[in-house]
Amino acid sequence: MADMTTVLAGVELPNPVMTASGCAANGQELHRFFPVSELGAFVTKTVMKDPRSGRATPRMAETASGMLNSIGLQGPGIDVFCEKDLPWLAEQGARVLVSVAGNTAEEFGEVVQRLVASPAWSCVVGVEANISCPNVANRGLVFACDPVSSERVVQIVRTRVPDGVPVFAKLTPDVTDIVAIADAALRAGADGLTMINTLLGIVIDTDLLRPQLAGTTGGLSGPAVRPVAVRAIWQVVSAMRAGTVPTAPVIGVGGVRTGKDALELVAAGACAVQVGTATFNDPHAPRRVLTELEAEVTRHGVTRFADLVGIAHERMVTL
Amino acid sequence: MADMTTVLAGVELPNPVMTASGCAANGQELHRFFPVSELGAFVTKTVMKDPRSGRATPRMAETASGMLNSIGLQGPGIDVFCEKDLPWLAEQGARVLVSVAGNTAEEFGEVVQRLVASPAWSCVVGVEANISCPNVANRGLVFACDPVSSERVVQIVRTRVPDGVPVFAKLTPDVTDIVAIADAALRAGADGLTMINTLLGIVIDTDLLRPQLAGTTGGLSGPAVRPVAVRAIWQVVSAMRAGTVPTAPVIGVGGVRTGKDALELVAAGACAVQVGTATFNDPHAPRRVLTELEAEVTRHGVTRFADLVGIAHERMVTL
Amino acid sequence: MSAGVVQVAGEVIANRRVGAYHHLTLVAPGVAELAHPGQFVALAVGGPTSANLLRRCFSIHKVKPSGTYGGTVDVVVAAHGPGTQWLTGLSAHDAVDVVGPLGRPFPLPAEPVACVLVGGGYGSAPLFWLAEALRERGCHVEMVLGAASEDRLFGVVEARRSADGVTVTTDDGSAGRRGWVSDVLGDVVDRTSAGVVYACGPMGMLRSVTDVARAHGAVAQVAVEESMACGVGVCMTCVMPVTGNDGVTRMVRSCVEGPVFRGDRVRWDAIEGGITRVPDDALGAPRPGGH
Amino acid sequence: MSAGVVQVAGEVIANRRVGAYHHLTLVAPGVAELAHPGQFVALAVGGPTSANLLRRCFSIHKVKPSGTYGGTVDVVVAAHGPGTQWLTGLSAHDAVDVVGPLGRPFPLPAEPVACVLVGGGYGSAPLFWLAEALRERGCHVEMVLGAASEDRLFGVVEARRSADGVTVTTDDGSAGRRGWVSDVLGDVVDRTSAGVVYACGPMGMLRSVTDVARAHGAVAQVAVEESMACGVGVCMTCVMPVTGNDGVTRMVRSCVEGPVFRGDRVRWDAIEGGITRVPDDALGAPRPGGH
Ligand SMILES: Cc1cc2nc3c(=O)[nH]c(=O)nc-3n(C[C@H](O)[C@H](O)[C@H](O)COP(=O)(O)OP(=O)(O)OC[C@H]3O[C@@H](n4cnc5c(N)ncnc54)[C@H](O)[C@@H]3O)c2cc1C
Ligand SMILES: Cc1cc2nc3c(=O)[nH]c(=O)nc-3n(C[C@H](O)[C@H](O)[C@H](O)COP(=O)(O)OP(=O)(O)OC[C@H]3O[C@@H](n4cnc5c(N)ncnc54)[C@H](O)[C@@H]3O)c2cc1C
Ligand SMILES: Cc1cc2nc3c(=O)[nH]c(=O)nc-3n(C[C@H](O)[C@H](O)[C@H](O)COP(=O)(O)O)c2cc1C
Ligand SMILES: Cc1cc2nc3c(=O)[nH]c(=O)nc-3n(C[C@H](O)[C@H](O)[C@H](O)COP(=O)(O)O)c2cc1C
Ligand code: FES
Ligand code: FES
Repeated sequence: MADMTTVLAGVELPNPVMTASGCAANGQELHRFFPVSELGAFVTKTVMKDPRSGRATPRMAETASGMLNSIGLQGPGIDVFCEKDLPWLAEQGARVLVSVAGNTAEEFGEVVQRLVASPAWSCVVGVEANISCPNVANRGLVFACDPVSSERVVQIVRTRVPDGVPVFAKLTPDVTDIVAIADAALRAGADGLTMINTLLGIVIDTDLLRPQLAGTTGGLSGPAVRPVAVRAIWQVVSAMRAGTVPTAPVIGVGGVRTGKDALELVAAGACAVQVGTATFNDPHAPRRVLTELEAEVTRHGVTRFADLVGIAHERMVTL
Repeated sequence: MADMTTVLAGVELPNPVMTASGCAANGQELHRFFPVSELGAFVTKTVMKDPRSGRATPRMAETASGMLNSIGLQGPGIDVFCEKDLPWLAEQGARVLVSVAGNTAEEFGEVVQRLVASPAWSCVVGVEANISCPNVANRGLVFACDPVSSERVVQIVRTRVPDGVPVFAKLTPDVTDIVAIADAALRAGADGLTMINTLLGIVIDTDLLRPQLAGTTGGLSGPAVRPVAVRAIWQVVSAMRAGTVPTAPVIGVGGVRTGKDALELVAAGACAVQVGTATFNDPHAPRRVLTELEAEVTRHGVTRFADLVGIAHERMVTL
Repeated sequence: MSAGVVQVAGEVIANRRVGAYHHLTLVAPGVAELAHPGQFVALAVGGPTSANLLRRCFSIHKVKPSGTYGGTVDVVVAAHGPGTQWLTGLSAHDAVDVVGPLGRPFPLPAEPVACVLVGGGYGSAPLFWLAEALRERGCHVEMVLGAASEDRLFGVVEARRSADGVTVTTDDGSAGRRGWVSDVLGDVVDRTSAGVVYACGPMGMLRSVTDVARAHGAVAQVAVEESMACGVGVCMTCVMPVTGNDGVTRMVRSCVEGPVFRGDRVRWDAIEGGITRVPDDALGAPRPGGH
Repeated sequence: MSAGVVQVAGEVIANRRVGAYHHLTLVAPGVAELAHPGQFVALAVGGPTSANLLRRCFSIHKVKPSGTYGGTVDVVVAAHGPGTQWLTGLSAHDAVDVVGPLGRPFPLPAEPVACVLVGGGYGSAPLFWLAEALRERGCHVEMVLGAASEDRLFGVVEARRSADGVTVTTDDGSAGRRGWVSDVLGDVVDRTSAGVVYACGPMGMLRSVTDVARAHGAVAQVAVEESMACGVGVCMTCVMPVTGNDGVTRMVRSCVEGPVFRGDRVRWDAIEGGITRVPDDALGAPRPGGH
């Protein structure tokens, strides 16, 4: 049996497969299909300070090998999350990566402060700052589209999270230069990066001749975007290997449906992988991807998952 | 029968369906399947000054509902193009949108200068400046990733193309703010925009554990990216409607496989549509899309194609 | 949340055309044993090369816990987009991945009260099974089936077997009374002194049924059909504004907290023209200038 | 370029397993009439919901211009990735869209010279038809079939009918001589004084065949198998460095200028480990510091 452990900025996980934020709610629903504690980590739906209703519906549109969503970060708010969701996850023995967001950089800080105070805090193996969300203070521009905003959020979050618990900044691919954003986040104190969030997209309803989503735009996800995720990981990890960006663990996400898909992200440099949209197709997907990824590790004749992380950079043929 | 004519910056075309640059070679191959003159316009493979071998192979990877390519702008160079390809297209009675590029802004100008001097110039209904290609003078950064480089190319091209023949700038979606690039191109003199070129992506070969393309990265195209194309068109056309960007015709491209797909781009604001990757699935695709789009126009009970251009902006529900 | 659900590799054993619909019988061991009327299944579509990732949801028409083929589930499918076209094109022995049963079933009354079951189009599919369960409890059951035209009615013959009385309406008068189910519902409720009206069908119909039921002193239990990406409660795409016991309106997931809701709890005022707005008074509703 | 090609909605009429392969017969009216040995067809895969957009290319194994079913085309398919798995899973009456015939056929010698036809694995598929055409012209035809193991040989029995002599090799010795086709080819060329060696199979084999043919005084005509996105000449993905009559090496499209090339014109020196580089002396090759 292959050694599937992975280490994320000092935190060891039994395996590298996680849910993706917003694609697994807060665990109870998927737990009907497999024990959430079997995953390397469970990533929660992004939680904000106050309860949020989310957006009007339709909130989704199917696209070729993917989908658009515009949920609008619906959620119960951090207090209910700490009271109900986190303790439930702790009880199941899950390792939890908590995804947080704020309408302003300061709000990120408040959310983290309350999170850290939660009695169930000990199940938290990391905090994922979803900086791919709109910054109300900056004309609604997504934090992660701007290095300065990204830096501010990461600094605040890193200050509030106790040492030893890593902070990951989750980046959007909708930027001209993702390496620059990655660099800003890492220099501001992020212990690692999660890549990628969804791509901005629109679907037009060709019967009604209007946008299919009530909120017009939505985030594109699913296998359709996997090449973009692999590219983003590759570019940032290349920069780390070249020494132009601080070295740090990358969690890959985007279009993973099978163990082979996960391996693509891993070979490009991800030391853990999240399974999002594929879960809607197959509620067992995160657990199944783990089994399949284990089989890939074995098939490639290595004994440790870690040996495959970033391997494509070494095997790349230079022309 | 619906009136399918469309007007692009003063040039009237009998219908709005075109091939996409690089997805139809220079016409002779597709002409075995349907007469290229039946399309609104035929868009040629991007031509550069000198002959180019293109990149090493593998140059392609299939992806979920799409593909990656890294052809590397292989082509015969502008002189052979003017001697052989353009006259052939002229003979068929095709209306030609010639896609041009250069390694530097000046080289764009040289290519256009020779093009304009071609005896077959009269079949040219427009020039598409493929500014989504690397700028050798700027560390290989894609022209269209930077407003200043975009401006320079467009200025040079516009100066060299005779009045009355429109110049379209073809934009990449791989930017933080496509509206800013669109604005720069239009203010520099572009008569219209073509959106979108491919998205940068990577596929890892999970057997060899190295990038599947010899050139590592490639351009993602096909139905997978359609929501990104629709979004790019929507954002730019919204800005035009809001008066923050000069109003100009937009040619939509990205993931069109059917008449309904084309209608999505049209409803978002495109007054012509190019069919690219779908041609590899179905060599009749551009012609079939035209038939299907005509049926959509009729189904929606309008008599003129032009009535559907941008209609989704009017039908959008404001919440 | 603790309700049992399974994911199984199912197999088509029959696909027959019924009017405008296709009636599919799937072998799906384990689903039948857990299912109750009003629940649904989520079917994967397109096979291994599919570009359509999202499951399609269908009310369970009936189940057989075991038999020649192991447990089976029946669904009634209207061919519409690519997923339902693929499903209705399946033949015996084709594979279909099934997740179910999903959602909350129709709540059954504690007492043997009279009930009216209203189905619009294929919305009648889950009602026959419900009728049986109600009759087993001693309820008088009447059905009202409506559709645009005769071919879009489902199960009129079966209704006559399952219910104590059946009224049919069609928009074009091609069968039964010309008009809508809501035109006749009030009379049926009054005549039977029904305490509960169960309904399944398009949103507009569910709203009218709710209004008519209220006006005639009955409680409406409606099974809604919101666009669903996952069907299992993890994506938050299927939400509807529903008022809770505490009087607070929340955007609740119709796949796990529905699809059956008390009609008078649904905020119909927010639903119009294919768009459901977040009522201003809903918990966590957007505030001007952001959340 | 002017060569005829059609796109037709084809239909499977037979799919039989042959060793490690599937032999499919497709009704594809119009293709047979235009086709010549060495050409190929491009098949769409996955049906209407498919996420696999690109066609898969297969050498034409044989054609029948008409008959009970209208014109048919036979191909031999090795199940490999999603597309070939889908194809090999098809049943009679399933639909497959066919584009063909594509590419340039094997050039036939003007004189009745002796020829050796070399097939690696399913690469033998197009050779039987070629053998017939050559024998009709009075050529002496020998075949050399090789594969990794016996189940990966295709058409050994057919070869005995179509050719004047057959030599078989397998890497593991499970059938015929243990070893590679290139181990035996030289002897066969010498024995028959062959003027042309036709070959179809993996790149490595084609290269050795070219070397052996040259060493033994024969011309090699090889059918290459480059990864193709369109198959019809519009995408430029399938290029190979090939030297023209003018001595200039160009990256030429193997789908329209191939798949058959003179072996000694292919720049084997640029092909290695699954990557084909652009030779430095190729027309328009990248120059240091950009093009
Ligand atoms: C609880 C429930 C029960 C249903 N029962 C039945 C039934 O018994 N018979 C029947 O024919 N149909 C039923 N539907 C509707 C059925 O799910 C949709 O018609 C179907 O999903 C549309 O798929 P498509 O491929 O035809 O359309 P597409 O438009 O291609 O679907 C695209 C996506 O939107 C979703 N979607 C589209 N329309 C609906 C819809 N009305 N409801 C939910 N999701 C939708 C699909 O699941 C898919 O994810 C039910 C829906 C729900 C929610
Ligand atoms: C001229 C020609 C003749 C061929 N004849 C045969 C034959 O007779 N029998 C047979 O079994 N196979 C043949 N092949 C190979 C066959 O086309 C591939 O095995 C097949 O396309 C792989 O599809 P897949 O879905 O299994 O693999 P995938 O890896 O999923 O294919 C992905 C994409 O890559 C392309 N691709 C992958 N491998 C190849 C390849 N070797 N050649 C061309 N394109 C490839 C596919 O067309 C597709 O676009 C031939 C190829 C060519 C070019
Ligand atoms: C319905 C839905 C909801 C999502 N919600 C969140 C969220 O709350 N926070 C977040 O960081 N990402 C969210 N995402 C993005 C995913 O976590 C993931 O980054 C993206 O979908 C790409 O991965 P995938 O292709 O595996 O889905 C959401 C995605 C979907 C499809
Ligand atoms: C194989 C291939 C080659 C292409 N070559 C060019 C090119 O030379 N110039 C250009 O402007 N765009 C090129 N493109 C981009 C297309 O013109 C188009 O913008 C893009 O593929 C999106 O459209 P689609 O999804 O319909 O293919 C190429 C695309 C493909 C797939
Ligand atoms: S459909 Fe996903 S939560 Fe209801
Ligand atoms: S496969 Fe497209 S040009 Fe040859």
